[in-house]
Parts: sequence; C-alpha cells; structure tokens
Amino acid sequence: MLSHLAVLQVVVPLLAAPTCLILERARAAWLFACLACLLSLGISIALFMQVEASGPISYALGGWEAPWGIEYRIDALSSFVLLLINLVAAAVIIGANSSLTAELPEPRHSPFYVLFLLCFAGLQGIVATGDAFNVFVFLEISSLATYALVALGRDRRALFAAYQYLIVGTIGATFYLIGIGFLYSLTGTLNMADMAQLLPGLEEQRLVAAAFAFVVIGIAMKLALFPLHGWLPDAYSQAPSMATAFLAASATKVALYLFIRMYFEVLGQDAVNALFPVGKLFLLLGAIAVILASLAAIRQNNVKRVFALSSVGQIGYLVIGVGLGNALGLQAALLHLFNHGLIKAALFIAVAAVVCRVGGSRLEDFRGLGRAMPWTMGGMVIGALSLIGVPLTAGFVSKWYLVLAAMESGLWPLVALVLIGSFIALFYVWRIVEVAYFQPRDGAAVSEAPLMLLLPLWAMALANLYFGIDTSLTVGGSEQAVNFLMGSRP
Amino acid sequence: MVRARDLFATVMLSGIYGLLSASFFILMDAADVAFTEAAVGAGIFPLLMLTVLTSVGRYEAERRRVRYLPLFVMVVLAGALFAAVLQMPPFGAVDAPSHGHVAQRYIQDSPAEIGIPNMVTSVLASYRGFDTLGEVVVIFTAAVGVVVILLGGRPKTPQQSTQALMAEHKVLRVVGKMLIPLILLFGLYVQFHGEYGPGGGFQAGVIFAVGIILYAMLFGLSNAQRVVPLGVLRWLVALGVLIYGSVGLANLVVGGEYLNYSMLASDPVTGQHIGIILIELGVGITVASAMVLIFFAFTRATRSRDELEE
Amino acid sequence: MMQSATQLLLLALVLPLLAVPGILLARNQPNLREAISLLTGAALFIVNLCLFSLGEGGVVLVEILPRLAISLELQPLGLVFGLVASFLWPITTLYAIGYMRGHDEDNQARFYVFFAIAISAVMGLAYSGNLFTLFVFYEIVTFSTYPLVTHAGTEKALKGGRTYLSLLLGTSIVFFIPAMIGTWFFAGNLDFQPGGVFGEEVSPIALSVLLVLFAFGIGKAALMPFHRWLPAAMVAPTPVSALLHAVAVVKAGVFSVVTVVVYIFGIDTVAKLPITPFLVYLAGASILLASLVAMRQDNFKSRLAYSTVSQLGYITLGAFLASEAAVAGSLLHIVMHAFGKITLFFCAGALYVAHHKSQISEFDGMGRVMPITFIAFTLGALSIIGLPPLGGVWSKWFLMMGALDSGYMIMLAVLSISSLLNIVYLLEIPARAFLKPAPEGATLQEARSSSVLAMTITALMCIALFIYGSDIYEFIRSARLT
Amino acid sequence: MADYYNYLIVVLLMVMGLYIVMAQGNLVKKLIGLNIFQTSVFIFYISTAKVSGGTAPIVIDGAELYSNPLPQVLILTAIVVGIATMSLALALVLRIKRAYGSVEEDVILEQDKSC
Amino acid sequence: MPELITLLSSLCLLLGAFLIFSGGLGVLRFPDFFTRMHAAGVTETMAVTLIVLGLMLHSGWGLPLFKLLLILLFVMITGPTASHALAKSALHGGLRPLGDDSNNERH
Repeated sequence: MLSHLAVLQVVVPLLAAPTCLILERARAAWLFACLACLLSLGISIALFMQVEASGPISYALGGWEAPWGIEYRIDALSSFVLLLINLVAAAVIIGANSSLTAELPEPRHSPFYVLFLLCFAGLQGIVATGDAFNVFVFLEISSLATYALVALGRDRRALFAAYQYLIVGTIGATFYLIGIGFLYSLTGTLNMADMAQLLPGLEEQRLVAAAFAFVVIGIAMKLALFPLHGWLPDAYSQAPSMATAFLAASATKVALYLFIRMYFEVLGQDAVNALFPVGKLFLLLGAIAVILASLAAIRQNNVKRVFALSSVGQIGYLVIGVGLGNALGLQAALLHLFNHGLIKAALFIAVAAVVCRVGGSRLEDFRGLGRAMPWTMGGMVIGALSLIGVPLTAGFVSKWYLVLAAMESGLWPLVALVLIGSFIALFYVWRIVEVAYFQPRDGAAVSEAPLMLLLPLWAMALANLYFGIDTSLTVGGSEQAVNFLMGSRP
Repeated sequence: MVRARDLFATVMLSGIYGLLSASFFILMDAADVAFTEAAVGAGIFPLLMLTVLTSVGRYEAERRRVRYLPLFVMVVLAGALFAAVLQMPPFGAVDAPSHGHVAQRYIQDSPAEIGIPNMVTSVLASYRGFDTLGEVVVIFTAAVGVVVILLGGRPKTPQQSTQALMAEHKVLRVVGKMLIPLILLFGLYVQFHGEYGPGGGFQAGVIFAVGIILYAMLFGLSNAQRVVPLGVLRWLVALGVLIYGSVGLANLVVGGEYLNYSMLASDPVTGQHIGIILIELGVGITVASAMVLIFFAFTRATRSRDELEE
Repeated sequence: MMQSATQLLLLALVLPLLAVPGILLARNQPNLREAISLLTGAALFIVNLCLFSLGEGGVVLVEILPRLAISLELQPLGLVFGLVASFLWPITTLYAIGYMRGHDEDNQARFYVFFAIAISAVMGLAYSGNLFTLFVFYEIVTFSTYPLVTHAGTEKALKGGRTYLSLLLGTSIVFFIPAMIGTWFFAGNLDFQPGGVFGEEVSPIALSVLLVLFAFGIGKAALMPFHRWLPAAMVAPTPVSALLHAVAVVKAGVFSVVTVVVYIFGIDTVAKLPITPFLVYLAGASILLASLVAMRQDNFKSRLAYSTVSQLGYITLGAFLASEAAVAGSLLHIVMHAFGKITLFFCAGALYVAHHKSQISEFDGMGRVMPITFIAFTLGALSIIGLPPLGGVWSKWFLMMGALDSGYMIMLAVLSISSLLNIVYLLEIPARAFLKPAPEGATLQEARSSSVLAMTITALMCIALFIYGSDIYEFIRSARLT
Repeated sequence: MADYYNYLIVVLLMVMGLYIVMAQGNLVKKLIGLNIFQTSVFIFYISTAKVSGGTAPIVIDGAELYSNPLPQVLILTAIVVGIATMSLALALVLRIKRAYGSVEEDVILEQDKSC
Repeated sequence: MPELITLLSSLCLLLGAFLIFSGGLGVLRFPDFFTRMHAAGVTETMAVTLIVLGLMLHSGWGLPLFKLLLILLFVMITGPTASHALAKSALHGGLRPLGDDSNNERH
C-alpha cells in the first residue's frame, strides 16, 4: 500500500466526502471527517519523508504511463505544500464541531463537513497532480466546494460574496483552461513535465505568451493578486469562521503553488521573461498589494476583514518573492507560503473561537477578551506577532529570507517596502490586541472557548513558535523544492 | 442577447445557442460532446434558468448604458487573442502537434488496449479515468452545494401534496405517461451503449433525470418526491461517487495502480471492460440523482417563496 | 569552569521567569508575591556576581538558520550592564512595593510578572553572543514593557503605549532589521567579536549606511528625532518609569549601540567611517536640544524624561567618538546615570504617592515635608550633573577625554554647556523645595518606608560609585575592545 | 485567414461573454454571459480536435483518419463542470433574490452599504 | 431502383428544408402569437417528418433505420403536444387570438 500513498493522499478525503453525506448525523460526520483528515495528515508526513529520502515519486494513475495517462508527481515542492494543507486541515476539522455548533443550524453541519472534505481533496489534487488538465478538474472541485462553504455564512452578504467569488473564480478557471488549450495545441500533451520539455524551441512565441498570460491571469484570480483581489475580503469575512480559517491558510497557497509550478517548471522563468518582463510586473503588483491592502486593513472594523485584507497583503509578499526570480526569493516565497499558512490558521481559528463565544467578530466584540478568554487571545497574540514578523516566530524567518533575497537583487526600495509592510501590520494587529487587553468588557460574562477549539488554536500557535526556532524542516523543505525547481531549468 | 431586457427571451436564445453549438460539435466530429452539450446547453441549463426566472422575475431593471472600461479591456483582449490565435496550427491541419504526440496512441492502440471502439469513452474512462472521477465529484459537489444553499442541510420530503405545475393539461399528462418510460429506457440504452457509440454515464444520467423531472412537472413535485424521496437521492448521489472510487480502491487491492482496471479480470481487456461498465454506472447514478436533486431543490425554493408571498 | 558558566548564564535568563508562576499563584497574597519578587531579584544579583567572577564563557541555545543562532556569551560590557540591571531590579521592586501599595494600583500581579519578564530579557540582552540574540531580547524588552507602560489602562495610557510601541517597534522593524540583515548579507555572520565582523572588502559607504540604520534602528537609545516614545512612556506608573529610564529600556538601547559599535563594526572601523562625524554631531545636538526642552517642562516626570534623552546622548556620543577611552566612558555613564536617574524617579514617585504632586511648580517648600526624599534627589541630581564627590563625575571626565582623543574639540564645549544646563533644570527642584516657604500646615510626611529605603540605597550608591568609579573604568579598559 | 475562421469566432464569443459578465448588472444575465464565455472555450477545444477528412473517433471499418479524441474528452469534462457551476450560481441567485428582493447588482450593493 | 430511392429521398429532404424555411419566415412575419405558432407547429411536424423520411430512405436497412423510425415517432408525439401546451398556456395566460375582440391585449 505504501507505493500508493501518492494517490491515497487525494482519494482518502475525496471518498470520505460522500461517506460523510451518507452518515447524515452531524457528530458521526464530524468524527469521520476528523478520521479522514488525520489519516491524510499521516500520509502527507509519510510522503514528505519519502520524498526527502528518495526523491520525487511518480505515480501512473490507471497504470497508463506518463504522457498518456494522468500522472501524480510528488516532489519536494508538492510534498512541502501538501504537508502545510494537511496540518491546517487537521487543525481546522478538529475545531470545526465546536465552532459550527455556535454558528450554523445543526442540519447544515454534515454538508459543511462534506464540502470541507471536497475542498480539501480538491486542493490536494491540484498539488499532487502532474497533469495540467487534471489541475483544472480539481481546481473546480475545490472552488465549487468553496463557493458553497462561503454561502453557508450567516449573513445574507455571504450569498452575494459567494456569488461574486463564483463569477471571478469561474472566469479564472476558464482562463486557465484557455491557456492550457493553447499549450496543448502547441505541444500535444497535457503532462506538465512533458510540456516543459517540449515548449522550448517552439517558434510560436506569441501563442506561448498568450498561453502564459491566460494561465497566470487565471491563477491570479484564484490567488487574489492585486488588482484581482476584490472577492477575497468579502468571501473570507462572510464564510463560516472555520471555513475561513481553512481557506485563508490553504486555498491561496495552493494557487501560489500552481503559479510557481507553471512559472518555473512548465514555462521556464527565463523563457517567459524573455518575452515580457513578468518578474518586474510581479514585483510591482506585489508591492502595491502589500501597501494598499495593509493600509486598508487598518481602517476595518471587522477583525475577520482585517485578517482577510492582511492576506491580500501577504500574497503580495509571496508574489514579490517569486518575482525576484533568484533562488533566495523563491525560497522566501515558499517559506512564507508555509509560515503564512500557519499564521492565518492560528489567527482565524482564534477569531472562530471568539465568534463561538461572543457571537461576532467586530472590533468592539473583542473588548476585554484578554481577561475573559486568556487562552484564545494568547494564541491570537502569538499568531499576530508572527504575522508582524517578530523574531522567534515563523513569520520572521520568511521575512528574513525575503529581505535577503531583495538585497541580493540589489533592490533596496523593496527591502524598505517589506519592512514598512510589517510595520503597518503592527498597527492593524495591535489595534485588536489593545482592545482585547486594555479595554474593559461590558455586558454578559464570556467564558473561555471550548477545549476542542483551543487545541487546534494552540497547535497552530505553537507551530508558529516552533517553526520560528527550529527551522530545519521549513528551510530544508523549501531549499529542496528550490533546488528542484531551479535545477530542472537552470 | 446582451441588449434584450426580457430575460425570458435571453434564456430561450441561450438555449438555442446551446443547440447550435451542439450541432457545430457534430460537424467537428465530436459526437459525444455534441450529445452532452445538447443535453446540457439546450436542456438542463435553460430549464434551471427558467425555474429561476419564475422567482426572480422576467424583466431586468431599465438600464441602457455602455460600460467603457470593460469594453476597452475586451477590445484589447480580443486584439491580443487575434494576434495569438493566428499562430495556432491551421484549423483541421492533419499534422498539428496536438494530433501527433499523445493522441496518436489513443487512436492507434486504444481499440486493442481497451477493447472498445469508442475512443472517447476509452480515454474518458480509462486513460484519463481520474479526470472523470473528478468530474463526478464536481457534480456531487454541486448537488450538495445546491441543496445546502437552497434547502438547508437535511430536507425532508413534504407531507402535504402541493398542486402540480400542469394539472390542467390533460393531453400533456397522457403524452407524458407514454413518454416517460420511453425516456428512461432510452437512458438505459445510452448508459450501456456508450462503449460503442456516442453516449455514456453522463448523458444517460441526464436523460434519466429528465424523465423524472418531466414526471415532476406533470404530476407535481410532491408526487415525484414520493417516487424518489430526497433522502434516497442524497444517498444515491453519494453512492455513485463511492462506486467509482471503490472500483479504484479495488484495483489497489488486487495489485494494480488506482483505476487500473486491467487487473480486475485475468485478461486485461476484459478487466478494462468490467471497470468501464462499473464506473459508467457510478457516473450515471450520481449524475441522474444529482440532476433530479438540483431540480427538486430549485422548484422547492421557488415554490416556498410563492407560499411565503401568499 | 565553562560548564558552570553555561549553567549560570541560563540561570540568569531563567531565574526571573521562574518567579512568574510564583507571582501568578500568589496573586492574591501581596506579601508572598512581593517576597518572591524580592528574593528572585536578590538571587539574580548573586548569579550575576558569580558570572562576574567567572569572566568568560558562552552557550549556543538554538540555531535558527545556518549561522543564525540564539547564543549567550560573557563579555565585559555585558557584565557591567548585567550587574547594574540585576542590582537595580530588587531595589526597584522594593520601591514598587511601597509605590503600588501606597497608590492602590489594580493588576499588581500583572505588573510584577511583566517586570520579571523584562528583567529576564535584559539579562539575555546583556549576555547576548551575537547581534541576532541581542535583537530578539531587545524586542522582548519592548513587548514586555508595553503592558507596564499602559498599566493604568486609561485612554491616555493607551495612547502613550501606542506611541511607545509604534516608535520602538517601528524603528526596529524599519531600520534595525534591515541593518541586521544587511550585516548578515555583507559579513556572513552576526557574532560579536572585538574589532568587528566586517572584512576589508566591504565599502565604507555600505558600512556608513548600516551604522546610520543601527543608530536610528535602536530606538531605545532615543537619539533625536526618535526620542518621542520616552516622554510618551511617562504615563506609566513611576516604578516603571524608573525601570524604563534607569534599568531596562533606555539602557538596553544605549548598551546595544555601544555593543554594535564595539563588536560589530569595531571601534577602529567606526572611527574611519565618513558618516561618523555626522552621528557625533547628531548626538551632540541631541544632548543640547533635549536639555533645552527639559528646562521648559513643568511636569516633573517629563523633565526627567527629557533629561534622560539628553543623558543618553552622552552615551551614544561616547560610542560614536570611537576611541577606547570614550567607549569606556560611555559604558561608565550607563552605570552612573542608572543610579542617578533611578534615584530621581524614586523621588518623583514618592512625591506623587505621598502628596499627589507631579508639577515642579507645586514643589515649593516640600524639602521640609520630605527631607530624605529631597536629599536623595539632590545627590542623584549632582551625580548626573557630574560634580564630585559623586559617581557621575567619572563618566563625564572620561567622555571628555575620549572627545579629546578623537579630536572633537567642539564636543568638549557641548558637554560643558550641557552640564550647565543640567544644573539649571535639575537643581531648580531642590532649590525650590528647600528655599521656598513650606505650604501651610505641612507636616513631616515621607513616602512609605520601603520606597524611602530604596531611594536611600541608590543615593548612597551614587556616592560609592565616586569611590569605585575608576575601578570600574579599569575593569572595562582591561578588556579587549579592539 | 480561412484557416483561422473558427478561432476568430471563438475569440469574438469569448470577449462578448466576458463583456456581459463584467458590464451587466443583472445577476442572471451575468451568468448567461459566463455561459457564453465557457461555451466559446468548448468550441475552441473542439476546433483544435478536428482533422480535415477525419471521422468521429469511433472505430469503423475502412476509416483511416480520425479526429483527435483527447480535446473532446476534456470538453466533456468541462461541460459537466460548467453546468455544475451554473447550477450552484443559480441557486445562489435564488437565495439572493429571497434575501435582498432583487437581483440587480447595484441595488444589492446599495442595501449592503446602508446596513 | 437505387436511383429512384435517391430521388425520392432528395425530394423529401428538399421539401422538408423548404417547409422549415417557410415556417421560419412565418414565425417572423405572422401578426400574432397564435398564427406564428401555427407556422412553427406545422413546420415542426411536417418538415421533420419529411426530413426523417428522406433520411430513412437514404440509410437503407439496418439499425439506423430503426433509430430514425423511433425519432420520427417521438417527434410526432411530442411536437403536437408541445404546440398544444403552448397554445393552452397562452390562452390561460390571457392572450387572445387576433380577431377575438373580447379581450385583445398583447404582451
């Protein structure tokens, strides 16, 4: 069975979803979903170790070898991202039951788990597959599940947010499909590795450029890269809290993964930049995203929205790392991908805990929670520090690499920008901390969040600390991935 | 279509558009796709649209202005695309790279490797069987999503009988009674004929669903739900996916890769055959029940609104 | 021997933290709680004494990235700072007991907890083995003192806290981090070593930029124009102000500056950099301007705050003068100013607790009401001004020597003028207190005894330091600084 | 040019569809635009699959040249994905109508702003 | 014989095509709903029957012939039914034929 881990990684949650639907009873569905997520987490750890020990794994689905059948490829990059998604998913699903009890009527629980598992499976499928079209299918699975998850939100605005997300997401996916169509008509293959080999040396450069543009714009919509980020704050702030926690920590990360895969492996960074200075464009967009989104976050009154906008800004960092184009920059992007996933998971689970007890996530709902919910707010503060990039937290490590990478490219303004971004982050985060710790709570007493929420929250918070101190896993994993990507197309 | 304010007309036009593209697909030698597009673009999509229109109203608000920014973006996009597609291999070229590399094997070897004449089905169900599993899951996701969005988690079949949509149409009812068994039969035919001609699980599922939907339209939603209760549908939607997925798992058990049907029998070709029949069954079940479920959810949602208003 | 140094270093770091659960457990029993604080403080001082006797040793705690570790290292600069801080901690605690009880503050347990964390961080800062460690503890100091600044929880306190945090974190994020990463980028490591880490090949321009980034990035050193946080932090309770101004925060800042100059750049390198004169003049300007501003303050604590800004200028000035004498002088000034300024703040707190007076104009004749307080105040003030027979005279002396060594004649003038200004704004207070008539119906009423005891100790220490000043100087000079 | 006639039509349909999505305020109409946009992609793929003189990819005796089955398979999947998305979107529209009483974008935004 | 069948089938197809064309014209040009529906309805039954007949003649004995027959049957049942349903619901919805002055309102 060990040789089938690559496919089981995706199939386990994929098949757990319909089983959950059959189970019907919310609690049973939850337990089953937990089981599936933990199993999947185990698989991802095993895969990570396997890849680290013996290099990329290729799995031919249906027994049809690579370009003819669909291939699953787990290499350093994908195993790294898989590990992140699985960590987050496990944390979120464990806390989901408590959070949902407070947020949704009971009959909607089991569909939530079904959709959650589908989204989870879809994201993993995108990461695991080596086939460009298979990506599209799994992209749509995860997207459809996400739209439905967002629409589950309590407010009617959730509906409209879901609708807008659906429109943008569908256009994005269709753009991606068009790009893949161009690439297919040029190469006659859908396998990414195969494409990467066939693409250089083609004469139809305009078409390659168009293909790249479509693929990138399509992914950028999913990634919520400025200026295509409009859907994200609405969707994230309206979705049920735990759904947000999962999406914020994984969905955009997977989009970035896909982007890196396409940009560095399939099309080749140098080839693309010879057509058009894309790298510089990314730097510019990333920079604008960092500044604008962070500034917008300061003015928000809803904590979920603050963090959602902060996500847009953080995506800016990720894109800057990619745009720098050197090994350090890519490593910074990958590190931040991982670390930011942990950060946002911690923060949104904390928000979920607050919503669970207080019933809202407006800033004034946080009054005095430092005393009323010390554990929740403690976890949140750790996440917040990590978001700012304080040393000994995971956020610091990725910022460190990003700044180093910018220095290596000699882009000093960018160094300044990254740091100013962190500085602004300090402001919007600290507003929340201040309200929580230094403003008295009026109204009914609030008790500490349930244990099942604190558990994942602190798991994520401690992960933030752990990966800020022992970086061998993250730095090592990302380094392997970078070597793999940069080595495949020097 | 852009300018018409009457949404009903727009929907009808888009139905015709679907039918036209289906005919176009036939011309392009894509029989399976045409079949599907006809069922979806000219069938399910307008049907759902119309159901929605009964609730949201037939006319849109008066608005007559051109948005210049989108227009500009579109013109630029069109220009860029024109420039790009001119580098495509010429339409119909025999030596286009896309026909050479991977496709060649499907055309040359699939009859021998899979043992069925319809290459589209071979590729769909075996070479790229995992895509199709994904496709089924997409339908499953949509069904779960629609139900939870419109009806809330766990809808119960209503007890009291609501008035049928077309109770006063005697002729329709009689003709419908005649047709429905035929439609279901045809569905079964498409289901199991997919290996030889155009057709397969998806198309069959849709046709099957149409039969039940027709029943619901003629004899009332509650009667239809008594025939196929929502609970059963939920169960069936999941069952289809599980059948498909378990075939894959069964392959693992007998020692092949996921979805490698060759191991299912002593002879690889027979194995493929068995596998494809099983997974097409899964597809058919999920698609049919998902479509019915979605339709039920839509009509229930529009109906409950009417009841609220009264 | 090395073994015990490792353990002692860790002990210095952990000991204050050990007090935290104790304080929390005993949060409803003030006596026990404060006893724990005091005892830990005393123990910490003993640990530091032991460290002093050891003189060398180090430990790598954890390696975060390759060549980027959290490590501790004994070196003379740190030892001096560590000793001062650990000596003043129990004394401030002693004083705080009187102040907090007299003032009936809320959340006293929280106060002691963060106090302890702050001291632990200061220990780490003093014994940092590399720049990264220094930075980490520097930030921990910031975060752990933030709840102390906003202790009152009022809107005003929150606003002050916001300024405090945003300026300190802002400078460290925007300047300090890039300076640190730049150092890593150019030098390849961040380990402290006498003579600096940079090789010959790094251009002076780059080094200059880095030095400026460090100078401003270490916002706790309150070099103008990034001094605003210090007056803002005056919303804190007085023991906190004492801690901020004498022990933890500002001294952490200037200590960091000195350490960076000595162990990252190397004194000789700094002396040759084109940017150094600019920084020297900036420090000089900081000294004079802050003194001038201080003269105009009527609020007692504000005046002391600006006085601190001015005095911190001395220390940064010494660092940038970049001669061994000047560096030793500035380090000595850390010690002298610590004792002097803490005495002044103790007096300010005592006045506030006992008589609710915080404006200087209200102090007329108070010398007769609180004689011990004002005598202590006078001693502290004289030490800061730099008159014999008090400790402050030594540090100023060596700073002037250093200025001479480096050839900045104009700095001699700056230091002299500033001393005159000091006299004007500091001695005005005891003058008012002793010479003006006492308020009607005033009787002898000192602050609580523990507070009085604390200020007496520190005032006496100012005198003692006059006697031992040159010994400390010799100790510093005996170490390898270049 | 004649060789590219199909693709040019596809491009036109594509931008028309997208324009409707972007410029129309009615949520239902947006979806119709989206449908046109998606269908244009289907047509594009199917066009690339056509081989002049070929027949549908179902084995018949005597046929030598077949059209490319692979894009057809992809589009089969894409159509299904498309209708799944549409049904989800329409469900949302229904709920939006119920919650806001309108399916015009500006009316909805107005309502959100006011509350 | 084969020529005759080809001829017949062509005739059927042509006739069917003509009917479809005229039907389309009718739908466009007739004055009101019911007359238009007449055009559409007649076309649908008659033209489709003719075309399928033509195709049947063309295809010769075999499975396709059977399938076409089924299609023919299907169309002949559903076409009129659909027209009937349309007309009835139009009446039900308040539409009156042209010339019926009792309530001549148009949408």
